[in-house]
Amino acid sequence: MIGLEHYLTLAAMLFVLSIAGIIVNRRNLILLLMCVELMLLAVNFNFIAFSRYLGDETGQVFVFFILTVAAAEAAIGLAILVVLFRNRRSIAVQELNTLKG
Amino acid sequence: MLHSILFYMFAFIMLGAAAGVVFSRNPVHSVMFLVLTFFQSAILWLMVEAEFLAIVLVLVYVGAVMVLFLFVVMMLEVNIEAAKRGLTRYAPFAIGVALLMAVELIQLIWLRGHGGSSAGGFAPTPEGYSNTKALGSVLYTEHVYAFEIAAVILLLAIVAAITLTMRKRPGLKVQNIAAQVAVRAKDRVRIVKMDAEKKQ
Amino acid sequence: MYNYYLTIVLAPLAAAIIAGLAGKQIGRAGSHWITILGVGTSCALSMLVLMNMFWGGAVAENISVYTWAVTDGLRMEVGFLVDRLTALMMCVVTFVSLMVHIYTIGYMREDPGYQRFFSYISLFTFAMLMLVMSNNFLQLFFGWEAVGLVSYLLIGFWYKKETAIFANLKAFLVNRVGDFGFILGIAAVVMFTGSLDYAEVFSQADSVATQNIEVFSGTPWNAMTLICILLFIGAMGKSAQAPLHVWLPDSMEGPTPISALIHAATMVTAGIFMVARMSPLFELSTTALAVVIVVGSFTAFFMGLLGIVQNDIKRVVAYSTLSQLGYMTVALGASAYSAAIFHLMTHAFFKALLFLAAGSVIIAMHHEQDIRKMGGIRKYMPITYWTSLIGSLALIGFPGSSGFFSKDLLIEAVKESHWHGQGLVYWIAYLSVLLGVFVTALYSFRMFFLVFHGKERMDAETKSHLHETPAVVTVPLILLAIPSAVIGWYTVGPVLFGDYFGDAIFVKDTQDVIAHMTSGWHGSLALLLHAVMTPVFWLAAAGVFAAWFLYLYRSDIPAKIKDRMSGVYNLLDRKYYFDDLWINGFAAGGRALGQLLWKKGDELIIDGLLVNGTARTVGRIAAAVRQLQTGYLYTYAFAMIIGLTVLLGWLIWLR
Amino acid sequence: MEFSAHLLSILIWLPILGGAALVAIGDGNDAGSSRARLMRMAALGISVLTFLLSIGLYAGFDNTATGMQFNEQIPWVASLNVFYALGVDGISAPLILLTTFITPLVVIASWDTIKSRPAQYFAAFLILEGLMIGVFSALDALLFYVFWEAMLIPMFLIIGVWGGARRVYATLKFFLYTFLGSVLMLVAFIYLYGQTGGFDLFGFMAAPLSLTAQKLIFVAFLIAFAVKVPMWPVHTWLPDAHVEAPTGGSVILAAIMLKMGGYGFIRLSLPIVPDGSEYFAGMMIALSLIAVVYIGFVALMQKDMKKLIAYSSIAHMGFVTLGFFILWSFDGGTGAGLGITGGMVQMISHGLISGAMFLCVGVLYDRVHSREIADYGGVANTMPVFAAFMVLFAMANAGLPGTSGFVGEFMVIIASFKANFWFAFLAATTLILGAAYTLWMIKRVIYGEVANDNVAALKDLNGREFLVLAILAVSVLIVGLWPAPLVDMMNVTIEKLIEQVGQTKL
Amino acid sequence: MDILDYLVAAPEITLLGLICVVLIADLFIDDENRVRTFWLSMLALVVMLVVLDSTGPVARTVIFSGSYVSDGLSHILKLSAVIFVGIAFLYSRDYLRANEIHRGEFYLLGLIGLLGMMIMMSANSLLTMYLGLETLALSLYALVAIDRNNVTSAESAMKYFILGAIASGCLLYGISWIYGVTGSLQFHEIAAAIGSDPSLNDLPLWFGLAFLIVGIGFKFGAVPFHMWLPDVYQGARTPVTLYIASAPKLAALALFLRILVDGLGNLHETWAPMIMVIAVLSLLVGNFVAIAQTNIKRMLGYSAIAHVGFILLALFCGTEQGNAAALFYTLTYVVAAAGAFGMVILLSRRGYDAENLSDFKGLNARSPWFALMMMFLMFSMAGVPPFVGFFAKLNVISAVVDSGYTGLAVLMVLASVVGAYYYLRVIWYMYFEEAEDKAVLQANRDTRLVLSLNSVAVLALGIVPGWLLALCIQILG
Repeated sequence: MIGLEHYLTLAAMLFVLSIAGIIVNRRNLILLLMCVELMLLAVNFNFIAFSRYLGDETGQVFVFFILTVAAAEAAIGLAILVVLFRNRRSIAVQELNTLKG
Repeated sequence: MLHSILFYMFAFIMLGAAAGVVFSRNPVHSVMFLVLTFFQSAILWLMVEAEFLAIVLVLVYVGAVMVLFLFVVMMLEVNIEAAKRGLTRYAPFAIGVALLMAVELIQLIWLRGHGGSSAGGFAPTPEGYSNTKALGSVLYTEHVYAFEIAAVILLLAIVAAITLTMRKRPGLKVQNIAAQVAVRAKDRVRIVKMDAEKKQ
Repeated sequence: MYNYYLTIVLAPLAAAIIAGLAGKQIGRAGSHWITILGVGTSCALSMLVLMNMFWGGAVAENISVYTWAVTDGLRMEVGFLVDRLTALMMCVVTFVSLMVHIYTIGYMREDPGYQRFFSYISLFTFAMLMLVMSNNFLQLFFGWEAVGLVSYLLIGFWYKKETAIFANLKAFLVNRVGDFGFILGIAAVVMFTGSLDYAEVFSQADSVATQNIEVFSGTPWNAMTLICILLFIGAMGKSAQAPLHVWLPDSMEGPTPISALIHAATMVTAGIFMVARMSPLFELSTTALAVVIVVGSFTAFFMGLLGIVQNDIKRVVAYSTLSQLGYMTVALGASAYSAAIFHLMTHAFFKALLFLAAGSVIIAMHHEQDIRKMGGIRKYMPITYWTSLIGSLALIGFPGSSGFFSKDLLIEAVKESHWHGQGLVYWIAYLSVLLGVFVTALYSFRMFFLVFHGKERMDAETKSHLHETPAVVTVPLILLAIPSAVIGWYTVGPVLFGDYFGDAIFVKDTQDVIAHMTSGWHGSLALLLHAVMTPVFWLAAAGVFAAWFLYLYRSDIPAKIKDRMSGVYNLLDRKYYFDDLWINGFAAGGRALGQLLWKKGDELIIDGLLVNGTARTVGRIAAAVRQLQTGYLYTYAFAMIIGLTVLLGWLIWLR
Repeated sequence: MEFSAHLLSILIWLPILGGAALVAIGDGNDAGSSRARLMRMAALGISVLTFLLSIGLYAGFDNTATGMQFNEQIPWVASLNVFYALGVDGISAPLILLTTFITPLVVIASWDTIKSRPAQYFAAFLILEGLMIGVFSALDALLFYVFWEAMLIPMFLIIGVWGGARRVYATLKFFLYTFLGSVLMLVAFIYLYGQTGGFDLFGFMAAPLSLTAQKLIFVAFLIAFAVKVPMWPVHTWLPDAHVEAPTGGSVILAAIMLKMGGYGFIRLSLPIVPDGSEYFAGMMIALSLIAVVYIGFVALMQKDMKKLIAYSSIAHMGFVTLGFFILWSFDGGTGAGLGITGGMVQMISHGLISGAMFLCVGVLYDRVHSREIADYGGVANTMPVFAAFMVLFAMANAGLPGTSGFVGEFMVIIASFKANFWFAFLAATTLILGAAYTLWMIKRVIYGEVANDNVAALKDLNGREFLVLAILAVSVLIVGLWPAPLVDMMNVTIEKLIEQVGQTKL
Repeated sequence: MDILDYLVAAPEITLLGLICVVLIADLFIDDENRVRTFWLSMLALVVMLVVLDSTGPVARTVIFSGSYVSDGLSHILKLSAVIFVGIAFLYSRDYLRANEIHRGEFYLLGLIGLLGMMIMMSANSLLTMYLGLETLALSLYALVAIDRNNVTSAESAMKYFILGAIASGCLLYGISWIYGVTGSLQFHEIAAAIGSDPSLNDLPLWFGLAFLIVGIGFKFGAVPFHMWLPDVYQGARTPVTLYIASAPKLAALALFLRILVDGLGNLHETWAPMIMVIAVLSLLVGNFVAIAQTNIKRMLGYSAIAHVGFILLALFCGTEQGNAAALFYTLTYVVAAAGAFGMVILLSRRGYDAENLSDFKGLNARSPWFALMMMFLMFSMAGVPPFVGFFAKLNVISAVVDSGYTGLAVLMVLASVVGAYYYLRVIWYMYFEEAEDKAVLQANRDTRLVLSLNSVAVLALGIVPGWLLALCIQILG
């Protein structure tokens, strides 16, 4: 039967995939934002699975808020991206290194 | 059994789509893969009777957030060719670390056990259970504080987004009504006295 | 008597302070009057004290003036021990000092540092009196160093002269080498007796002599031997015994009056005085006495030899001083302390005389000191000539002169000192003092003849100005010539054989040479008559004859000898390479070591590697770690993920 | 309110608050202005007043009392059990007097040689004075530490702002070196705090400690104090700091700040960790002797006068530590007390002499702007009065009897001979080495023909310089000729200390 | 639930209302009079102080079904946060005006950020903590990017945003595990669950813990989750840096204390080693890398990392003493940091940011008073007595030693010696170097006064640290 472990595993793989996406990507900042969304999705999976497993709605309520926050986060992230693009005319991750050392 | 097959099917599609998000070279493709991922997730959530969240995910995320993403991708006119230059130098190492983390997590989930076991699948929900109703009953009572904070966050997002992106374009022509109303005749017309030209 | 003693000590000090600090205000005359007054007072009172001792039967006094400090059960005091030994020394010191003060008026007449000079010599008198009158080791050391200080200042009196300031530094440092031993000796005394006071220390001497100390583990040394040898090292420095003698000839760079006062009559004899003062200790260690006698013999003979090749009038006298100090030291080693002190006294007079006479010549020669450029001065400077002759005769021990009594008896004492078991030490000592007589006569009269007789080798300019020096110079010469000539005659009996010193000097019965000789003592006249029977007389005569032959009669021979025996000559001319040993050996070695430790030890290893190296390492680490902050987002994220993975891995596998 | 009950507080806070006032008022960055002059006068007034008040300390000091005197104690940080506890005994009182004595001299000596920001300069010295008095009178470890560290700040600025060409390097080295040393002491204090529940020094002294703990605490203390003393091989900050510091800074540094190290050993290391100290005594003696001999040789070759004096300071401070740590080499009788007394006297005396020496160099530096020995020669020709002072202080530096320099060395050598022949043997080499490096310098600087036009143009001491040097000269001679008052102040305390150190804490 | 219970949450409610007032009022204020928004915001903060003063500190009260807690800790942290936000606004005003980025949104976002902090400080469940954290974080992202024409600001905002999102993702993932294992989000329920069933104290919970630590470490800026910090400090405009460097540290402390102490205190022996490792790394990396910096904001960023190392080491002890030490340290550090960045702001002029260390050269000649103040701040940060930074370090080291980690204490003090170097360098530039620019610093009287008070506070607190220390101990005891 499909149970908690399966969902947790799925979430874990999604989580790792999103992390891998962030750390190997050097092309595109938008992709990073998307990976963040993926990461939150993975978390949501965990919450839903646990909520279902525990028979407790709190986890799902949490997911609800995560979705809200993620939306706000996406808005602000994209706004920053726009600001950045306007200034630099580029959204390549590898060019984002004037601050270092 | 069917449940399992469906789970694995949707799970694999979802992971494939997620991988597509990560490794796709075209950002527009990535967004599309992300949409697909969200759809698959919604289905998987439905399978654990989290209907409300599944719907919200599709409506809010796919409907709003993803469109926003697509909008930005398009707006920024990103040079797709230039963006194709591949992965970071230490990508293999990074993937190795990611795999190590995956191994750690999976080992945790499967080998070392957790707080409880659900090897037999999730316990069935009670009769007449409505996910939406259950959530609704706690959202405005137990979690009213969080709910208010969420509202603040959305307000913040509005403020922040406007602060960061709204600007007066130099070429944009706007009326300044206050100035128009306040204008006085002498600002507009200057009466100049000139001596008449002498006849020649 | 307490007030007398205080006055004796403080009068010169007060004079020195006034002349030193208020020299400008009181003027040149003021400063010499005040210092002469001070020293004169001291001298007069010292005589009084001596007479009290000698005729008045005054007993030794041990008085504490003030407590310097007390800590941890060790009393450190300033006080006076005035016994017969002290009284004698006080008189010698103040008398010679007074003469030198007077003489200085003439000698330094044109010097811009006139007041300063008087201040210094008065200060010296104070310091020397503190030394001899001390009743404890602390004050002894104070005086010891203070005379060294003044000596330093006076040798470098003409501080513009490169040789002078070299000489004074050298003198101070070589003396410090001696003091190094001396202070260890004092420390050893404190260690074994817990006291610095002479009386206390002497009373414990017997028990100290039975103790041992392991300086090198496993080799117990007799405590008394160690104490005495260490103290004697101090004496070697101050009394210029080989190999710490090298400073004395150089010290002649100072003005002549101080050569007479400090470097002939008084300060250099401090070592002799000290050993005599410590006789209760030295007597208990025959080993130490053997060391003393060997060092003395070496100095007495070999330093005398050097006098033969010197051409500087003052240096000749200086080497003679070295040699005579060696004699005294030999006497000390032979337990003939009273003979040593007796010789010290006579030597003070005649050597001061010789120096002052030399100074007189130098004044007349306009500060020319090379005896090869003199000659035939006799007719120009009769007083100087005659006084010099007296001094020279006293020096060589011409029968009847003060030097005769002291030296003859000294040699006799050495000869009689059987307690060394007739061993090698005995023969070394006896032969060197005996042969030294010949050498002494040779160099003394070589100088005498070259200066006063023979061809007039000075240039015409000098010659035209050549005349006898003024009264302030000649009067002290005469006043010193008198005791040089006659004092031996009167004092030898009581001082040596009449138990003058009494308890002041302690000699173990088994070693008491003088007592042994007393049986053969039949008065001065008898000794005088006996003189021609002794080898001493004939050796001296031979020396004078040789001097006459070589330097007046056949003055071409010395050059030939010099050519023929250039090896020996070089050895003598380079003073047995002692100076090279000190300057190129120890001093240069010390500097090289200092340079090595500084550049390699401090700057390279400690500062370079350890201190700045650490700083550099920190900087390098900083720069390296800084590189990790690449500026790339994925690096940053990766760092976080690695951190997370490590935490997880630690939890799952290691915990 | 009884005057003597708060004397120590007054001595600490009068200069600190005075200094703060000076900073606050400022001089308008014009050394010639009347405001700057007023600030100078104020600084002098405060420092002299402090000195006069400190005479009350001497007058009211009871030589026979075994405990602390002039005690003050009020809670400071209650939750850490920290007290503002002050008091003096025979060890600290002389050092406080030294501090109050030297500071006005430094103020006078710097009177018009400081051209930039005199108000800040004098304020730094006043604050430093208060802090140093605080170190010597603190009876609470944390209070001690606060004063100890805070002291670095004014000194850091003094060297850094008014120093020579390489001042930044020197002052950073000074600060970091000493900071490194003292933080470990702080750890030791905190450890002891954990053991005793308070920062009371007497509590520390009474607390039983295992040998391992004692050893570790000793090492922590050692690093703090050894840097300050400084002992070989952590001495290299000193020459740099001295060379670059302005004259006043060098004087304070040499005269008082180095004493902190010695004071630390005797106030903290010995009584708090007697067994640890005993364990390391051999090493300490060895380091002290290395300081005497090794540094003596190094000093010989210095080309810079200040550096030479700095190295000689290290060598002289070697006597202090030697005197302290031969404590265990005796089986009764004279020795231990002599060594410690000698070390203490040496500290006071070195304060006077090295201060005077640095002032002498300062006098020359003010005129020629060089510290190189090679730039001088024949100074005696043009500055006879100065030359006399310089020779006097040089002789004192070489340990001539009759000057204060002799007293401590003599006591320590005598004590160390009893401990071991070779200790005394090596220590006594200072007689030769000390004379060699000091007098060689004198020969090259003071004596000889006038070396160059600079020297020919020198003017002899002015009244201000004369006054300072004369006061120091007199004090050097007084201590040298009659150290009894000083020694008597210490005797009882030192006896008690030895008794205390003799009891094991295991 | 009685409506009066909401009064316990009066500070947050009031602030939200005031934010709305400012938000709307700002719409009607034109650019020339933007300073009115400033005064309005300051007024709002004053009102907050009054409200805070009148509502607390009360006995520990939990409302909103266990989501909200009000206790001494939340009270003092909120009070301090309000004050520091006010200071940040005050220091920023003239700079923002001079650089033409004086916009009402700065204050608005600042106030919303403050609200986020207050939510965190009063959070009693992981949910409210997360939401508060996001409120704060999102405000900060926007603040960092607020100068839309500045490339580095945008870059740093982007970095901050992405990394922050990862961190909150990790935090959430950790929360999900904690929730999954204990079945609760409220701290005391979590603690009770673990306490009643020791079998829960196992790997799944630890994993959750590890993920939480990533989130917490990020918020603090602890190594290796620190890399955003220097870039953001440098990239953001100085007033924003000042804002980020001050009050949010208090929120981070609340985050730690609420989650790891209140909630997962039973897991101390599991989280302590992890905290120790990241703390020690922070200490070393912060101090070492700061040495190599030439930009003062970046240097202060690394110094912040080093200070975080100290704070975390205090928390690592897990004792009341340690927590009190951490609170004391954070409060006093924030005082010094606010002052230091205030000084950087003061040195800047129109169109010119005094960001480089060399801009401090000769400050003593230009403005001796401010040089003195900056010196106080630097010595305080270096931990030199008699400044308060010393007592902060002392408390921490004392807590560490009391916990038996004397070796660690030695490491800490040695690291602070390394750290002392770069603080000294600032003083060196101010005092020992010639000024390149002789102009005397200009500042409004209020800024001047507050900056002076701020700097003198590090000395005053160093001389009388007792009351604050006692307060910290009382709160956490």
